[in-house]
Amino acid sequence: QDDDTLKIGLILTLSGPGAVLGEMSRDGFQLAAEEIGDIGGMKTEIVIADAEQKPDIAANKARELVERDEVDIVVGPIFSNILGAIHKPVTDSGAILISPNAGPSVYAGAECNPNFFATSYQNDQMHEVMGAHAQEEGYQNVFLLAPNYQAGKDSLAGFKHSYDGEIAGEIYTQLGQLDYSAELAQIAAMQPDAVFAFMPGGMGVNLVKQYRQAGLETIPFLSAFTVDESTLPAQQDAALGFFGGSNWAPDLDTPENKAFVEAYEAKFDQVPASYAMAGYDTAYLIDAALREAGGVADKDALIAALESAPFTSVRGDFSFGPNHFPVQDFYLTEVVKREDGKFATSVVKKIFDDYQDNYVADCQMN
Amino acid sequence: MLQVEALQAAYGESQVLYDIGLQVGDGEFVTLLGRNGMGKTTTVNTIFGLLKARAGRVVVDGVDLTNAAPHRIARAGLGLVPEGRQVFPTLTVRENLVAMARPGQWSLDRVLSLFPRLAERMGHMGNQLSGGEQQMLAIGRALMTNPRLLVLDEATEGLAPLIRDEIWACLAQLKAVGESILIIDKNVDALTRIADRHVVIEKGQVVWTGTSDQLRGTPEIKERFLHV
Amino acid sequence: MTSLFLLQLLNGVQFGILLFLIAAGLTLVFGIMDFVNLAHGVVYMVGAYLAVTFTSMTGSYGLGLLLTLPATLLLGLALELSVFRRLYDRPHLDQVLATFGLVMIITEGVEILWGAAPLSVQMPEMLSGSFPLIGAMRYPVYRLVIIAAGLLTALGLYLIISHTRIGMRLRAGASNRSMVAALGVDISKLFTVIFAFGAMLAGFAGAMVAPVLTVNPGMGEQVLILAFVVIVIGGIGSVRGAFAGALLVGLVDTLGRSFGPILLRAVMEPAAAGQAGRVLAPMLVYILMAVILAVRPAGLFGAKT
Amino acid sequence: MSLLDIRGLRKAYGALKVTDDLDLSVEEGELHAIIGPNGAGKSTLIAQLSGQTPSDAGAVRFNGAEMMGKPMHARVRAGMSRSFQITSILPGFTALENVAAAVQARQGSSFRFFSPVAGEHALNEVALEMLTRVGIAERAFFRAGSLSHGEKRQLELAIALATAPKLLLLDEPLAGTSGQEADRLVEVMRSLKGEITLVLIEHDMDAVFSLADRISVLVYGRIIATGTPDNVRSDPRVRAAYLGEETAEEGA
Amino acid sequence: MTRLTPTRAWAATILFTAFAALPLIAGALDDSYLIVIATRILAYAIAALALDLILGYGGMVSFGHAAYLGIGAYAVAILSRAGITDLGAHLLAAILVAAVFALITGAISLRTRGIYFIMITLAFAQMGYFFFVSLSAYGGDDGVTLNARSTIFGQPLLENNTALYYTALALLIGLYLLAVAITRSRFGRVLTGTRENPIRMQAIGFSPFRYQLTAYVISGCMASIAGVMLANQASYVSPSFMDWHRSGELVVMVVFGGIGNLLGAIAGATIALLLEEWLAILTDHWPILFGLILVLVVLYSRDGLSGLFRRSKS
Ligand SMILES: Nc1ncnc2c1ncn2[C@@H]1O[C@H](COP(=O)(O)OP(=O)(O)OP(=O)(O)O)[C@@H](O)[C@H]1O
Ligand SMILES: Nc1ncnc2c1ncn2[C@@H]1O[C@H](COP(=O)(O)OP(=O)(O)OP(=O)(O)O)[C@@H](O)[C@H]1O
Ligand SMILES: [Mg+2]
Ligand SMILES: [Mg+2]
Repeated sequence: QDDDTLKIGLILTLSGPGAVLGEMSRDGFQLAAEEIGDIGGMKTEIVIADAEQKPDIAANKARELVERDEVDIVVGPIFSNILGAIHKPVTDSGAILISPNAGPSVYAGAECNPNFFATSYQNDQMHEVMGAHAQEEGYQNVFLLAPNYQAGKDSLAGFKHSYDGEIAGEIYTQLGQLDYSAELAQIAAMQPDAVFAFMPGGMGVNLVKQYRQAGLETIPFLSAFTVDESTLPAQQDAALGFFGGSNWAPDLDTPENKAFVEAYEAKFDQVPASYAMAGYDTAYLIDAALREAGGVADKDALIAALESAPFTSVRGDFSFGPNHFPVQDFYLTEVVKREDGKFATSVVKKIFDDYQDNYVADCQMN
Repeated sequence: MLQVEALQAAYGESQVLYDIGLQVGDGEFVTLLGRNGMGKTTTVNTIFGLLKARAGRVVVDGVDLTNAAPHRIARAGLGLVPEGRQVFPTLTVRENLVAMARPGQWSLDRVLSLFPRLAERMGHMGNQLSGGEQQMLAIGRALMTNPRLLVLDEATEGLAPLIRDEIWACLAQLKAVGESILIIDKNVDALTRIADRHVVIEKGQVVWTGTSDQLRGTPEIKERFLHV
Repeated sequence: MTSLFLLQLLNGVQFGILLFLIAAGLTLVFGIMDFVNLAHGVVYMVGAYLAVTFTSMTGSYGLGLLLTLPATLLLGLALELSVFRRLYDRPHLDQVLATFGLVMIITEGVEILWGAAPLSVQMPEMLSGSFPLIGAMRYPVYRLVIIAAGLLTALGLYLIISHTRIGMRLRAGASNRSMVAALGVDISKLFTVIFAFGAMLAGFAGAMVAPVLTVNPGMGEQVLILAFVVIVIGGIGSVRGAFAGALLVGLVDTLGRSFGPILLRAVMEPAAAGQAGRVLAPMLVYILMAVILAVRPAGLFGAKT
Repeated sequence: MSLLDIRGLRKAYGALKVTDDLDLSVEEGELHAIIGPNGAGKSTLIAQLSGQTPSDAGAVRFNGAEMMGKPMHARVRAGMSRSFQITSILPGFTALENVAAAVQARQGSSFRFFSPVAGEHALNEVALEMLTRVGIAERAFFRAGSLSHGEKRQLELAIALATAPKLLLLDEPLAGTSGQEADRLVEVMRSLKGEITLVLIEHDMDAVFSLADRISVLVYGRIIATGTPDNVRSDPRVRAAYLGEETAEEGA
Repeated sequence: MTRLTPTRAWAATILFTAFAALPLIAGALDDSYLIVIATRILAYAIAALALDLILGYGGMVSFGHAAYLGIGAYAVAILSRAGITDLGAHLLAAILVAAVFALITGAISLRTRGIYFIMITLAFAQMGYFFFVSLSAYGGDDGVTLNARSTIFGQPLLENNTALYYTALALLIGLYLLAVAITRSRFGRVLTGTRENPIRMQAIGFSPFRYQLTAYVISGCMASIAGVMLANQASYVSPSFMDWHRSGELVVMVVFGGIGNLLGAIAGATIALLLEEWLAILTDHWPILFGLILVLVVLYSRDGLSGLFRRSKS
């Protein structure tokens, strides 16, 4: 393997219902890669693999990337269960794995790994933001809603982590549920101070539309991964005024962000979501770290360079904690209709400053 | 009415019909005789386009319908009472009768008066009938399409003697009003009484044809090819 | 509590009718014509996507819906002429394999044409209102429209299948095509037309749900199994059965979700009840199907064999 | 005591009483024919006796043991076998395999997983013998589904015979067989007389009258007459309900 | 019934020899990843073989066979976590649990036939799926990463990819021979007869239920072995192993290869997975090509790939 070419493997979900997230992440990464040119000053080859949202297939593709294509760095995936499947094969091979989205607690804590980085967040944090917000607003009574799977359970746990008030009700819906009238009826009957929902993808579209149609919009709708730029084109007006928690929004006021959002919108004719942002940031992080470490030959040096996060994130403040998860700011965002008629999330206020996840103490990096 | 010339047919690799030629004139009553497995049903299936002819011709009223779609052949005036009844199991008796009916002298009432038994079973599903009742239904169903040539393949199988006699009487009546009939049946004696002509096949070939009188007069034909 | 129960009952019925609407085309093709059509879901999806496109082209949902119908009819026709007509006489498993292939082709095609992002269609002003039901809960007018569409479809299908000669010929053809042909009916043409009609029903369902549900590349597959469950619970070959099956699934699912945990809490510890409820809820539909089939191996209205 | 003793047997489909409080005894070794109009309930009776159709009420004693409630396969194993009016074979098997399967059912366990069955000569020999007996030995290696209708009827009988029953219930074995084959099957049945007990349902009166020791006439689910062929033939009720004048004379 | 015709014996020999030689080829090409894919193929081939035994010979179309993959996989995960790492123990546990699950669900499912059987087996598999999704102790739907593969006599022999591959191959060949023997045995004849005409089988004195249930249990056990291999291959276990797509894919593999022809099932699994790999290299839109191939194979062959093979010979 030549020392002067850099091989990066992207493994993202590019087909099936979750494909839009993977595509945004890929587009963000590639946008940055084009802007940079030779990443880390090296001839760069990017191999893209579709994780298909099937963990065992993803595990094989990840092995294909590290064993056959011999990539130095793997970027991916979107979904936590896929990360579980590819984490071991990639890190065992000595390659570096950078997650632009999934950030499950195990890898932030007990099973943290020198070769693994997350540029996104630790999964619980987005929910904690909303919990803290609910707490700040003084809501006494919040109704919780999430799909019945691991990420759903984590999300409600995350919310409760920073919210001390009453829980009016806690419902786990089915994965891929179509009709939410039963849940909405319960909410209407209980009249909680607010609703917190974690409903990624199509489920969020269904819920938000039906929430609005049921006339419940007077009850504040707090959420994570439920109203963002990946679902807003489908939710449109129905989501106006709904709240989300995030580490970023397209109108976050940094010069780098402005440039990124403009370039992305120009190129892809859509408003980027945080997936695109994290893909974009990841490319710049890799670039900067490689330049500092002087290539990929010395993995330890590269890891050390990555740890110092020697780049300027579009998010502004950004550094890595000892567990290789970011320390960053989190915001309350709200869905707005921009002047050009497009829908986007917009920063309302900062909730956490330089916030670190709760698992870092469990991490014994060796 | 129907003219079949040098018909050949096969199931996959194995050829069954080698040389079948027969004619049924207007108002004529013809039988197709032969032992088990000699190709009688195959001949009927090939005439109806249910099996592809390898060679030969099937002509109905002067129109060449060899290998035409089965529904076209049926619409040319042929009605089939197939071997093994083949009533529609998921249709009621009434539905079996009316689903494919075409207008003509045979109406539902007339068929039911021929087979009163069916009238008692109108709401039954096809597969909830006794064997004989299914056979009646199959005959009734064919009559309801008001064919000009009725083809009966073992149509009296499993019918009680009394009913069988009624069928013979009915066929004789049909013939009287100018209907053509092609029949395969094992009751050769009864058939010689009402049929005009007989065609005997053996191993896919026509080996003898003649009138009822000729058949009665040549016991060796019966002995050799039919063994009755 | 009682009013909530009644409301949930209504929600269950409404969800059931929605399910029937989605399953209607499959009832025709799979239930009546006895063709295992896994591609039903993707045709439904194409219907939804076409409704989005036509609506944005014409600016009117009504027009979009009207255009979707002939378009999906044509799609059905194309599929029938190119693939399906050669599979009627084949074993069910061959049909499974071929339609599985079509699902892959069409799903990928939709992603190429429309992208992976979820889309949506604005429902017409006229139908977007809602009226108060109890408390702050309002009932959307459009839900009533869906209920009406589902009921009309059910009634229409039932009449066609059970009370017309077309229905009889279809049922006859499903069990013995060549006999139907030998009795003088052009069964191929009939199957072609009805198949296309079934595709149109699927497209209609897709277009109808587009304003309430997300339109994305996974939507077809999501409902496919449910549609089969509904038909099988009801008993294959029976429109009445499919309707009953749909209502039952809708009710059990909705009531189970909302009152199951309450019932469980009556018999066990709250924590355990919560846990059990979470395990059982997603299984409900399947438990329902397994129980029904264990007791009535041919579904609720199916012919016993 | 009779080999088969039926008391008060009933079966109704809705309001339709197909078997209506039926009593019947079949003596060991006799050939007992059951005739009657179409839809009288003959096949249903066989289905009830064989356990295919559950009965509503009644008792069926066979060879001293009560059969009611026993599943089909248990009755076959007890020695009561049947043929079907509407041909029921294993279409994908060869004719020989069809019969060999039946032989296998009564010889040794079928929970054997390892040794190839095709090589079990004992099974095949008996099977071939049965095929020869009914006259389709030359079709032994043809797929049963591809046999002609009449040949399938012959196979049907061979399969039933191969289960080596004490009592054989035959539902229109001659239907669909023509001339020569019918004669042959009649001979087979004649040769079985004395060997096993036979219950024969047939609409072929020539065969019935030449074979039967006793005949029962079943009409609307009830036996209206039982007796010797001559008695039955001359019974005016039977003529009216079933035979018709002509056939009755023909059979004479 | 299966007849081990000379051509079939040859085809089997060629196929298995090719499999046996694969690591050499991979070595020559310096492409160790080949072995990784091939191991996965072998695992699926075992599952497809198991399914064909009941589907092709017993006429029981199980749309829930992925459940047994899942059972096998979780046997590895759960035992490993408990400190039991022996392959034999994993296999034994998988087979026992699969047998119990098959016995219970099979006994209920066999009350139905045809499409109803398809759907009720699906129902049971989905229950299994959702059970594991709710099993937070084992990661719910996130699954569990295996830290090490199963051991043999306490030795981590399977950590070597080639060793794992040959283990899977040996299992496949063994199970294939077993399946061939079963289909040709007395039991196999009754099973096939039951598929052909259950009423007729009862009328000659067989109780179809007992034979079908036995076959169903055997098949479930075989499929659970595939699950054990798959877990080792992926070093990861999650409920997605048993989701209904997986069951559907197994049916597709068997039908694609040609049903009632055990070799066809193996070939079907192999070719389907290879096509997926290969087409994905050609284009991002590979599902279109793959779907097209499936449709064409159905339209032009009555018996899957085996049919095509036979036709090209004659
Ligand atoms: N579907 C089939 N596939 C292969 N061979 C067949 C098929 N059907 C019939 N045959 C063969 O074709 C020959 C003629 O069969 P056919 O049914 O025409 O006989 P038939 O004269 O009607 O006899 P029968 O009086 O028994 O009904 C027989 O040898 C039979 O085995
Ligand atoms: N599953 C069923 N449901 C309703 N009615 C049935 C069912 N099976 C049979 N019957 C009715 O029971 C009656 C007796 O039928 P069965 O088959 O016993 O008559 P059969 O005496 O054998 O007549 P055949 O001589 O015509 O064969 C028939 O009228 C039939 O319509
Ligand atoms: Mg014939
Ligand atoms: Mg009968």
